[in-house]
Amino acid sequence: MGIIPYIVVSSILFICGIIVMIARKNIIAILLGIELVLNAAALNFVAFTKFNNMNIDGHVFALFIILVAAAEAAVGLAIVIRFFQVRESIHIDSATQLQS
Amino acid sequence: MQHLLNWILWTPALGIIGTLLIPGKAHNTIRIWSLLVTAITFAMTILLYCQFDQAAPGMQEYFNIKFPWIEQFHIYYSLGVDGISLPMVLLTGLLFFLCILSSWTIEKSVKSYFALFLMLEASVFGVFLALDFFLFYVFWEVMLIPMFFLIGIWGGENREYAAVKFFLYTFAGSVLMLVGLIALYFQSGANSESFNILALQGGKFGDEVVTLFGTDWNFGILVFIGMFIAFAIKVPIFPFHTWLPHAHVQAPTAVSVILAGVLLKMGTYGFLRIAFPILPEAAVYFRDWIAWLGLINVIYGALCAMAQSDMKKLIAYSSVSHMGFVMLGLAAMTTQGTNGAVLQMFNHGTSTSMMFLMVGVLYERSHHRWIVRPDGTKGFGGLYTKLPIYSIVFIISMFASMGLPGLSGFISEALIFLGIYKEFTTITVLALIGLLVGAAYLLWMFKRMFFGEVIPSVAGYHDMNAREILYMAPLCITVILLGVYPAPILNIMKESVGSLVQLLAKFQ
Amino acid sequence: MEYSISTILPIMLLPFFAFVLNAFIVKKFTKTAVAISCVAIFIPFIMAMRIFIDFVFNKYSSDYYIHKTFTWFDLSAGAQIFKVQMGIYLDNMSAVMLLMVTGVAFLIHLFSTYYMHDDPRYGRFFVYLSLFTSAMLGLVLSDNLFSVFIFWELMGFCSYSLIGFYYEKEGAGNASLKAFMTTRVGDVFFLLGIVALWTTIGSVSYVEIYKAIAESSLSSPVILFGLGIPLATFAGFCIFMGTIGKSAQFPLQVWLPDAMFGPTPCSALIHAATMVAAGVYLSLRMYPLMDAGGLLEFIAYIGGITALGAATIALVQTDIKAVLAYSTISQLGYMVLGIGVGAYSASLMHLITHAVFKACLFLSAGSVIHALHDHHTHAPVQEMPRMGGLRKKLPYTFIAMLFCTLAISGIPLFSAFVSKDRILGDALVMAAHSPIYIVPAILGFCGAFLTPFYMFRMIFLTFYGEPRDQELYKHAHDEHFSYNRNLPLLILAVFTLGFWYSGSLTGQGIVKVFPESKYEWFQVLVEKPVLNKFLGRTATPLEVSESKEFIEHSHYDPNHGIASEEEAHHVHLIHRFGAAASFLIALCGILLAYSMYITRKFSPEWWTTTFAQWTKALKNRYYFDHLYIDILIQKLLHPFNNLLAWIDMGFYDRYAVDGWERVLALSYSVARWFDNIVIDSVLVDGSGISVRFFNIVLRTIQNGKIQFYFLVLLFVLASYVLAFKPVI
Amino acid sequence: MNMFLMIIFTLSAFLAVGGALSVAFAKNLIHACVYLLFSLIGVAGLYLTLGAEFVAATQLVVYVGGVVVLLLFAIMLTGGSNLHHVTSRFGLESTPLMGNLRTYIMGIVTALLLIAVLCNVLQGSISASAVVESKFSSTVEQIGVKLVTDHILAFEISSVLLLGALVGAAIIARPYRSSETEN
Repeated sequence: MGIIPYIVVSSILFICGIIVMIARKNIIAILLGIELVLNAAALNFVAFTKFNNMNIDGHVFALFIILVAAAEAAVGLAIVIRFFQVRESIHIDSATQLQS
Repeated sequence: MQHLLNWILWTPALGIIGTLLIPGKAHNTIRIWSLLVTAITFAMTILLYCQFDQAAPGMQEYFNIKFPWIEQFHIYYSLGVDGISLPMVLLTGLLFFLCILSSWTIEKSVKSYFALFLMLEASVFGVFLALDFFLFYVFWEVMLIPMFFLIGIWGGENREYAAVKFFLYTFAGSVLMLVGLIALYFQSGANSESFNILALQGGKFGDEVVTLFGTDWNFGILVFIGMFIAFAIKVPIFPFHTWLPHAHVQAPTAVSVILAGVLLKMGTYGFLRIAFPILPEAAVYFRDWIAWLGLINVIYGALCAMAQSDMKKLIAYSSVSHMGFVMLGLAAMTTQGTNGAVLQMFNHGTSTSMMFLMVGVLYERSHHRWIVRPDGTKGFGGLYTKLPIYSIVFIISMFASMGLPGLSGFISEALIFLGIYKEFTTITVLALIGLLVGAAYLLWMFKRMFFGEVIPSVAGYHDMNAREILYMAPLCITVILLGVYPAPILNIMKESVGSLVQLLAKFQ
Repeated sequence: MEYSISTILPIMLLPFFAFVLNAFIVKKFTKTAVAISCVAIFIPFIMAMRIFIDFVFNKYSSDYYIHKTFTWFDLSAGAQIFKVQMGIYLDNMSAVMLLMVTGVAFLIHLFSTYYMHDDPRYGRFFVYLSLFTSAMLGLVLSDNLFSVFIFWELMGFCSYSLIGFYYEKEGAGNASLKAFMTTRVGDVFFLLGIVALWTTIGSVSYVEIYKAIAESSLSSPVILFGLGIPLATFAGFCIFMGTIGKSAQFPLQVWLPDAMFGPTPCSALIHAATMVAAGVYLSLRMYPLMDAGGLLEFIAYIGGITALGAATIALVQTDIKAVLAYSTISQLGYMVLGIGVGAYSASLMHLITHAVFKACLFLSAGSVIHALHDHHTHAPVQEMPRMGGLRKKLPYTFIAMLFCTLAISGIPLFSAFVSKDRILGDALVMAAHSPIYIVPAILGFCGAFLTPFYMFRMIFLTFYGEPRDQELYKHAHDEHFSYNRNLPLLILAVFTLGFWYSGSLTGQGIVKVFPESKYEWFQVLVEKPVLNKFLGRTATPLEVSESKEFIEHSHYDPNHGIASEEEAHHVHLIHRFGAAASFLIALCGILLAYSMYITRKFSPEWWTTTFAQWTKALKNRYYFDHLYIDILIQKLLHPFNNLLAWIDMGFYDRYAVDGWERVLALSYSVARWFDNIVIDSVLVDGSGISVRFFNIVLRTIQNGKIQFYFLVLLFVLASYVLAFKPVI
Repeated sequence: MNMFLMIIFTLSAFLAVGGALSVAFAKNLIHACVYLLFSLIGVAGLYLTLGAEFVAATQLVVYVGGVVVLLLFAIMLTGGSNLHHVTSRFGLESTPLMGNLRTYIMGIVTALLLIAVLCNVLQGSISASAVVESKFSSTVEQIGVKLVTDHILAFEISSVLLLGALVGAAIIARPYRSSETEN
């Protein structure tokens, strides 16, 4: 079994993430899409590590992606909550102003 | 000891930091601190005088300081002292010390006042000690900043006008000097000697020609005109003199003293240190003009002074008149004349400072300076009866200012006349009118203020207090000592002046 | 006696040290200060006496002199040599002057302890007196014009301070200002003369000047305003202008009468005996220069005009001190006339005799004034019309004043007959030689007629007749002999006798009482400087002991300077005639005064009404004050100054200097217009409009929707990848 | 080829792909979130098949245990998909929160475009890649060593990042002080 199945899976994850990011108007839903895209990227890292060279660096990158995703989720969701407090909405199109 | 000049220059600057560290409410601490700083500086100038080698004609090698500053443009931090700058340094040290004492009664933002004052002192020392033209220029410009604020914040009713006028007028002149110094820099090859005042000296630009607006000009003459205007504004020479009465009238007492006592000398010092030695051909070429302008200064200043009813304005015009004598002495280009001019610079510094300080003492009691008020009534009357000590000190300063023998002003004026008579006989004869009128306006002022019945507004004044006597006493002693025996100052300057005169004589 | 620095200089330095010391202690220790002042003038008097005896009677010849110098300061640097030398020059003339100055000054100090005793500023008066005495002695000892000038100005300062001594009075201020400024006019010329000589000769010591004249190296012309004037004329004129100012000669005589605002002893010392005479002393010293410059006629005319003019003004004065002031001016005029006609020793003699009798007159006037106090105002009275009959109240003063009046009138046996008449005689001789001198001689003789008249008018009005103000007379204090009031007067009065100065009754040696030449010491010892002896002489420095030089006493030769026997006879004849004429004229004057004020045969009122215009002119002092103050200063100088000051501040500064602001403002507005229209509207706003146009296009894209941006981003990325197929 | 691995791969791949597709097309946000959970678990399984057990464990702990719970909390705090604002502030009709046909068409078009791109890009790399077999061994130690040697800087920075995210999130999410005082 080669690398291709992994790439196909990660591509599907990626494209699903993109679809979510474009089709949804809910900010939290868009965050879900972003998580999907990040996962796709992490998967690719690990997969390429496995099949192209035996360096462990890919794993480390995957770890950092997870880490960054977690941080991003925390901050992003905090922003969403603040946004919701201010606008009483989590519609992406209502985020048109930097100032509250 | 070798770094004495550095210490003299930077002690006031360090004093500024000290002033800024003291809390602004602690007025007396700030005053005492400033007094201490200026006293130490003055003591160091005295030390410099004691260590000075009177027999050496040029710069005193022992004290020279030279470090590279901006090496790309061959600018050096280089200081030095010779017989022409030493009297000025002494004068600066003395006057700043006394002015701090006389500023004791300043109550308006004390901290910044004294900080600016110390900054002024540092920059003035810088001008008198700098041997690098660029450094000279920098200090010359830095000096404007504290002056601008000192006049503009602590001055009289019309202070902003006077401060802005002073600043713009002087600055306009400085720009011309800047052009001159850059021109000299490139004309001399933009090498490591091109900003060195000493290396530029000796008439190296006599035959250079520059093309400007399609015409050929003599380089030296062109640069000399620029520098002449720059220094003439500072002296001030007619017709660049009108900033002086404004600045003097509006400035607080101590600033007037510094302005008249030290800053005006920077102009004539500029002639002696820069314009004349670097461009001797042009100086000789223009000496008739300088002499006539000096004559106009003498007479015009004296006549205008006679018409003034404001004491400070009167003394301001008398400064114009007295600086005219200095210019006459410079134009003479003889041993007596130039020595007399340098001595007159020193003596005018002390005597006119006394006059301004005396006006300040009176102003603290009366809060006006009218000899005759605008409505025609007397501003003062019978002060002699009311303030006996004050009157005696006033008499000494007045007669010193008009050049009574036995007081310092006389010797310098006599030397100037001796120097100039052979060269410009007619001018000498006419300049004596200035001497005559010079006595007239001072004595007339004295008569109107001090004689006669005590007028009611004067009745409440008290005589000079201990602090006021303390800061007048050194000046009185200086004036009398130098009047009786001027050799202490003349001895230090004569060799340097002699070499300058010899240099100029080569081009006559 | 060896003369060195320690024996000569204390004469001048003792009063000076007294001045310095007193200036500090006078407030607390007034009595000590006064005592110090008096002692500090008495010791120099003793020393001067010694010098006088040595020089005049002992061993030195008539043209012996001591000249020692020291360097005050030195400006030599490299090749340029310039030294300012100060020094001492002592000869017979200095010795005589020294004695006179110290003597008179001591007596006046003594009198002042009486006169000023109740004054609140008793001590300060002595401080000024000490400084003045020191300056005057310094002037006499000076060896060069420069130090003469220094002391000259210092005396001017003392004079200024003492005239303004009663500074509560407005008039004192005016008078002191006037005195200082008027003399300053002369001083400025004097300084110019010094400068001219110094730059030519290289020194201004008397010896060097005499030497230069002897070598006749002063002929080089001074180029002034394009005119060439011989240096000797120019310098001589300038120095003589100094004399005119200081000695109150025409036309600068206006200050001296006003100077009487000062205390009377100071008038006696400064404005009668010493300072005003210093001008004459200077002219005598510079006589060879004036001679070389051909100024003698001019000097004679000035002297003659002053002598007569001042005497006429004195006729109408009612203030006792004013009469004396004008008489001083008149007598100074005689001295100057003496210089002009070449009566060198007579002029100096008149200076000395005048100093003695005029000091005495002033002190007597002070004694009179002090005795009279207005009952209501408590002010001292100086107006003669309120006096009269004081002879009985003030006997000693009367005697002293009478002696002096006789002396000044030129009565034989008294001093002025010897001195003044010698001047007049020489004037006649000169008039006989050249007609240009006729006018000065006539002026002199007219003055000689008026002098006894106005002096005796003063005596008669003051001491004779009935008291015109009975109340004043009643309150006048009787005079009791006191050492410090009457002794100085009487001593001075004794020295108004002629035999102290001359062995003969007249100056010309006509009636020889003491035929021996020794007693004609004045004429023997004081003579015009013999220039040739200065050729090749240099001064001995003070530190080195001088090489004494004894020249044989050149015995008095009445004919010296006159070539032939016949001419000498001629001169004698004229002298004899002059002496007789002046004696007669003086007698006439006295008689006229007697008949006008004692017997009242002629009424003074008749004269004043008949010559009303003249009287008015005299009372107004020939309108000189009017001319100087009202016209020259008030109408010309002040308006000119005000105009100048207005031009400076109101015009030049306002328009020419601050006008740059307007020029700049104009250029600003042009620049602003250019900026607004061209730059801003067209270029800037135009680009704005173009931006707005694109804005319409772009803002549809820039809709703020993040997903739209994301889409665009993806599309662009995708199309880029698809289009270019980047190599990975 | 290990059969066990094959099975795990197949299961995990289906889980991941199915979860992802469900996330993309679910109607309810809560559901979408739960589907995401499945998808992430699937990805963790894929990591296992690739021999990256530490990454897989982290995936489970951080994503499944942390992020998804966080998302669920956020959904609940904001009212989830229950809010249906049909008009925006400017009175314009706005798209429903979970999207409508138009948005999906746009999404799918984009997806197709991206598929094209991916195919284009991956052509070369897939064909070039060689299949390398490797032993299944523990990577924990290697990762640990790597993290504290080569990647020490990134490791430390990430720790700071986490702290910053923590504090930042707390601060941002905190209600206004002024509103507190008002309340």
